[in-house]
Amino acid sequence: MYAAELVGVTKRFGPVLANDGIDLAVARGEVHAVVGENGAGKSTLMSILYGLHRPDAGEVRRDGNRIVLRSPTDAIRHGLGMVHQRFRLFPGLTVAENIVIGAEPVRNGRLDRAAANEAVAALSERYGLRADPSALVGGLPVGVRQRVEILRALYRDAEVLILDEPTAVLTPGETDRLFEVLRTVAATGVSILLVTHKLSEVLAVGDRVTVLRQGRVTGRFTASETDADELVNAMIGRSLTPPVPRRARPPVGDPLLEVRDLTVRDADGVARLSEVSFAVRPGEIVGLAGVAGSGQRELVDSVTGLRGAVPGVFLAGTPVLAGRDPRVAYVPEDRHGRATAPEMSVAENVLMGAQRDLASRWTLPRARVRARARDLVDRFSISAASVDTPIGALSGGNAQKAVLARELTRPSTVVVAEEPTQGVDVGVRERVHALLRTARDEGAAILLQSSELSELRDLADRILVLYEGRVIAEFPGDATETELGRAMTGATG
Amino acid sequence: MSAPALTRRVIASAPVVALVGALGLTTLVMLVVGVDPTLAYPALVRGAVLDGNLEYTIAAFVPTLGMALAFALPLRAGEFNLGGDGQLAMGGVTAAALALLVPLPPGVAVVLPLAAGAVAGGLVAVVAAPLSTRLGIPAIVSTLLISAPAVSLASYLVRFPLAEPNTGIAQTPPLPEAAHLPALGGSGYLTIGLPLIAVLTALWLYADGRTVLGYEIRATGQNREFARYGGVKVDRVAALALAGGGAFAGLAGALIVLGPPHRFVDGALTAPGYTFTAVAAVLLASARPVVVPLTVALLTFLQVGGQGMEREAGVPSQLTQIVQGLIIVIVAVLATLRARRPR
Amino acid sequence: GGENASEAEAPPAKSIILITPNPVGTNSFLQLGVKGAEAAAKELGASFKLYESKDPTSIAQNVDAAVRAKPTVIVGISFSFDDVFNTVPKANPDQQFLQVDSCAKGQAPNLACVSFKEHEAAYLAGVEAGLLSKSGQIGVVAALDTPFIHRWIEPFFAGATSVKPDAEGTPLYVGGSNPFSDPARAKSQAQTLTGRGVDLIAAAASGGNPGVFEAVAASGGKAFGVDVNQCALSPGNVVDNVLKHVDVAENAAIKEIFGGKTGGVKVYGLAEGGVGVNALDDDLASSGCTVAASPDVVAKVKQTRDDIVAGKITVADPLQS
Amino acid sequence: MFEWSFLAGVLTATAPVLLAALGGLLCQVAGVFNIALEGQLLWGAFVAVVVSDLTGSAWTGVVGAVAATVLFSALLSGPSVALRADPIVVAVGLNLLALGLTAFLMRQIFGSGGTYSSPDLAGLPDLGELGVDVPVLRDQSPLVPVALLLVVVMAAWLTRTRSGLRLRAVGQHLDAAQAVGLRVSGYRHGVTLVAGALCGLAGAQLSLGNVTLFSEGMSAGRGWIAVVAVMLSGVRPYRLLLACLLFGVAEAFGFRLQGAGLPQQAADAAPYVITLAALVLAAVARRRRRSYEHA
Ligand SMILES: Nc1ncnc2c1ncn2[C@@H]1O[C@H](COP(=O)(O)OP(=O)(O)OP(=O)(O)O)[C@@H](O)[C@H]1O
Ligand SMILES: Nc1ncnc2c1ncn2[C@@H]1O[C@H](COP(=O)(O)OP(=O)(O)OP(=O)(O)O)[C@@H](O)[C@H]1O
Ligand SMILES: [Mg+2]
Ligand SMILES: [Mg+2]
Repeated sequence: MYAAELVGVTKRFGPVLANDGIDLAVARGEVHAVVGENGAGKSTLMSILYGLHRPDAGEVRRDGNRIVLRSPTDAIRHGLGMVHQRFRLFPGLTVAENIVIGAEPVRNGRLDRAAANEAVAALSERYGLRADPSALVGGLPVGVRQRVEILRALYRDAEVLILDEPTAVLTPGETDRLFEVLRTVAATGVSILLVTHKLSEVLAVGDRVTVLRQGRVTGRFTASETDADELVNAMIGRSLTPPVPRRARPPVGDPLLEVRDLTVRDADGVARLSEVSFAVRPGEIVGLAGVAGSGQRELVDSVTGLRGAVPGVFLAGTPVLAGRDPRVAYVPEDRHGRATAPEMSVAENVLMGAQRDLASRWTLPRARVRARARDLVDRFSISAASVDTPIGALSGGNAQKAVLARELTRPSTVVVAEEPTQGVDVGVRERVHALLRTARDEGAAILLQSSELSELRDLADRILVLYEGRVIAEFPGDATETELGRAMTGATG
Repeated sequence: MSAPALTRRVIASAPVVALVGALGLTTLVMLVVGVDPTLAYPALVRGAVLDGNLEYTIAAFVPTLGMALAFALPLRAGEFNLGGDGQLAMGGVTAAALALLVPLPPGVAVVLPLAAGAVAGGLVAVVAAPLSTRLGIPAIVSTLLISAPAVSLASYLVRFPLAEPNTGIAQTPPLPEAAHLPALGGSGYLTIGLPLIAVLTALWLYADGRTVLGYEIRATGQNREFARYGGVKVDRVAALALAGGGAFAGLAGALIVLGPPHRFVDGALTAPGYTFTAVAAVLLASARPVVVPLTVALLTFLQVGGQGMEREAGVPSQLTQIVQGLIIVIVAVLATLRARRPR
Repeated sequence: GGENASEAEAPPAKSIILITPNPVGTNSFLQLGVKGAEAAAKELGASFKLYESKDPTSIAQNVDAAVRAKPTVIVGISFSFDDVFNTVPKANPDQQFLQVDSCAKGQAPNLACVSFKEHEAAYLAGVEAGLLSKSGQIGVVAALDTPFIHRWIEPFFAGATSVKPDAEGTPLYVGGSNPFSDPARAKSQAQTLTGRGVDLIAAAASGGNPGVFEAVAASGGKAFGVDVNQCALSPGNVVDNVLKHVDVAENAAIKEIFGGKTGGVKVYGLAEGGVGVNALDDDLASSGCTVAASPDVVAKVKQTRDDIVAGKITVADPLQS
Repeated sequence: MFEWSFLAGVLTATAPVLLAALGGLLCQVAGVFNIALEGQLLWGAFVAVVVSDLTGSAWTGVVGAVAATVLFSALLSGPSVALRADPIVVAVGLNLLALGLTAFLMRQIFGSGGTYSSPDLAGLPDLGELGVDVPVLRDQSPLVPVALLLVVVMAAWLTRTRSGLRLRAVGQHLDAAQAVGLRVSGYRHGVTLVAGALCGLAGAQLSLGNVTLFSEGMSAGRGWIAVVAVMLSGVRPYRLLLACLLFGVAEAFGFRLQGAGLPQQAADAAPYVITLAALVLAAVARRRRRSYEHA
């Protein structure tokens, strides 16, 4: 008997068939991975299991019994728990409050803080998930926040734990720790459903794997008996083209991007970057690794001019311009917060930065704006109903392609890319990588920040490791993940 | 689009549904309190457009449209300008002061006070920009708070330094003949204010949809971080939008003062409540700029017609305020129902 | 009205339209205006219509609407009509107009005016205040700081100092966004005064007056009402009232116009009986005003009235300064 | 120049603003931006007078005001919570509606516009009459100490109780609250209606406590000041009290300015200028404090 089962689940959003007769079964104590392209229907399926969506057809079973889930409350009652990719935490409440909320201990009509703290401490102890019960969640690092989410589910006695892309925001070290935790939790009999795009993770931590494609199940595998190729085939219906061998020839020419003794302080005078120096030459990709908060954001903002005209950054020999230096193409990691205005049309989103070039004097002819957008949509094979659709209605992968289309067609010789493949499927990822390689081959100087070490190893000629605002190590592009991972935690030499 | 399809779309459009809904509810209110709708509504229409009342409707339409632009322009950049009253009053008093104190040749005597009023209104409004961008005080609050002292200042100026001596009321002396807005046709109320505001509205619509600045303002309003990332100088754009809005308000004030009775009467600018009628009209247009002049016309019609209804049918004109309030609520609801309908 | 049923088919040839600058409500001054015109209409067998304006802009609109209705006379109350009555009567020479409480500058022959010397009555109230104040501190709570309202302030203080030279007067204004009907603010203003030791306050705050009465009631002070007898509004707390017999004067003026005597200005002062205080009236005892309990004060007030009428005392008009 | 009467004046000016602001704060805690306080306050003041006039009992007037304003606030909670309409737009409509409805009904019920007062209209008793002999409170209505007490109650409720915690959670992250199984719209409906009740109290205090009458538009911007106070408070009840008192002091101070010979317009402007100055200072201080914390 399975801990949880989805039987013949179908879900439609207007014309989109997000889930099409899906069967999925999870055994007790099993780590079950769910993979698939962007838009394959993974999140929809998980949302149905957690009562956020109701299926058009099909049913959900727990321990063999049919259950009806009208809301997350029902799901929680049936021992289901979910950890969302975008955390569902209350920044202004403490760790303990975040965990007990919805099932708070009460004494004499008052909230029993002591009991809550104790319960949380006990739970942390049991699963080895350390977190200070009285700390405010708003100030915690991402990894700890995720622990709080997991603790919350466990506190509510979840026997089936759903995690939607849990590692997208984690550093390699945090990811390793998460997997340890998942194994511990699974060992106590909890079933785990893990949605992810990273096949290495699937193979590392999963027991079984279900592959979705266009709303259907296209493969069921046992992790120990399959490999990445087989999974990719099931996901996209073909194999990935093998990575282009790294060029042996070192890049030549004067640096297009040069950073010299860059020190950046925040509004309060605390140094966020200290004496950072490096250069990127034409035809070179320099990778940037580091745990979150090591100064990547400050470095990227300095290089793009968003931090103002900071001394020490030079583009083709001249200081960077304040505001946003138009000589830099920049793919931000925050897709909805920074890279797009979700409610504006695709055309108006890809226009940003080129509006003055497209204008004749003051006017900005609509026909010209649309024509340019259509051209980009075609060239970068972005699937969108029309260039007038709001970009927020596009899938994550297509929105990301639109951002790349906009940035890579700028007349820029320096490219800054921040987590360019976060949350996108392997197909899109392959395409993004190809675009960056092409840009490099055409002579661009590329600074690539990524928390995925495999991505850095695939693309970068050199990898700089940032730690507490300093470049503490530089590796060649083929450095091992162990070497890099050690450096990221500050261990030098 | 075919004619029937167009008709269907107009009939199903939010403002129309809201108007019908609100009129239905209002009729209900009338019946409950014993007012005869068959007397009230014709009186309303007559009061707004017939019997020579149209010129008053137009006279009220001009400043209301000006105030609508004063609210709508900053709104496109994501800033709520609720301080229209202060901008209006300062614009008016500046125009009056200039017309009274500086002897100007004909033509210039009209243009310069109008321009000065616009500048004054813009200055009052732009104060909110750094408060919002630097200190995080939302414009919706700061404009409101700045408005009250600005109205007081205008009132002080009219009461003391600019006051007409030996009169019972706080007002400036009549402005010199040269500063009167040229009238169109025989009526004193139909002035060049109407074509002026119409041209400015058209310019704004054009700028909003078809210029770089309009694009940058909208991008700033939709997602400030996105605009900043894209190289838009968002603080400057926000300040510009607020200043532009304030300038429209200031211009509206100047237009009122240079029109009949050709002087600044304390309270005459703010008492009719142009500011909030305009806010209502813009919200009613639910962020579609082209519709703004129509919604302004509708609300002005109701307001001026309400006076006629009160005179003729004895129905308190406040009834039209009820209609306006209901329309806005209904439009807000319709907007979400529409958004949730599958595309 | 019902008694005009027979005239329903043929509308009455004679009619009066009264236009107010603000909603009438409990504004006693406007109520008097309505009362006078209504009474005149009844006596003359004319029909009566009231147009209430909301703000300065709607005044012109109402006047135009009235002109189109062609009544026998169009009555406008207050100085708010100065501008409109400067132009409209000239443009409509066949239409008769009456302005109450002020007179438009370039007066047309078809515009009659009635105005009042309210400062003379305010002076009398001041005399009462001077005699009755124990602290020697008196005050005024007025709606707004407009020139016209000063006719109630300076003469009030002047009257007080005429009998108590060291009396000190403080005026406070309600202001705010609703000056003519913000009793809450009026009460706060009055409390500010009583807190400083003021024991007699003249209320000239229109709809705010009840707030002033409430404040003096709580502090043990007393107040003066305005325009009509407001003593009953707050029994035991109102000394007297600065009366303005708008109804009487208006009634008379309308009758004159109906009688064919158009144009001209009529000014009502103490001599004409157009303004006054309750202390001068015969029915003082039943008025509910507390001044009735001080016969010596009443006597002094009557004496002062006689001196003013006789020209022995001239009350300065703040509007003429 | 400290005087009891000054303090009493401050309390009187503060009470209705504070009551309305408490409602606004509650909404803010739950993430509902309520700018309909002005209209609700006015509506409450009106109903209080109507009911008190009809029944001759001030307390019945208070109850009527609370009930009627709860109903009125359903016009906000219905569209904005259940139908997800933009609360700002709905509130703008409701403020207009309240203005029109009170003025219209006033003419229908009392036969005239402007101000209505009558000897039949029962006002709230002074605490002095009820035997309270504290100088500042003697001339206040019983709702004034109630307002102050509500600050304490609300502070305790929000931090110490289960529903308080859940309410704060709803306001901080809607999706998260839904995900942990809280009935989000229930809470949001609830606070909007409770805010209506508080505005009803505020209105009753204004029309039956501060004075005993109703006049058109008598809320006169107090609801907007309450909105500003909520923003100043950082959703903390005690800071809200401070913000409202600041306004009360500014208003009472403005009156004194006039007494000291400044023009009436300066007095009118004073509360707004002082409130704005406080907002700016608070914002500047917040920036400073942040830098100390990091140092
Ligand atoms: N609320 C919704 N309304 C309309 N369409 C939706 C909605 N949610 C999902 N979809 C559509 O359903 C399909 C499946 O989406 P889903 O989010 O489940 O994909 P996914 O596998 O999680 O993708 P990703 O890898 O990007 O997370 C997509 O085409 C998506 O656009
Ligand atoms: N075509 C669409 N129309 C309307 N809403 C959509 C559409 N496509 C996606 N959405 C909504 O947008 C959300 C974000 O989509 P996306 O697939 O990019 O995120 P996600 O990666 O699935 O999020 P998560 O991993 O946190 O579940 C979806 O969950 C869905 O609710
Ligand atoms: Mg997903
Ligand atoms: Mg995703």
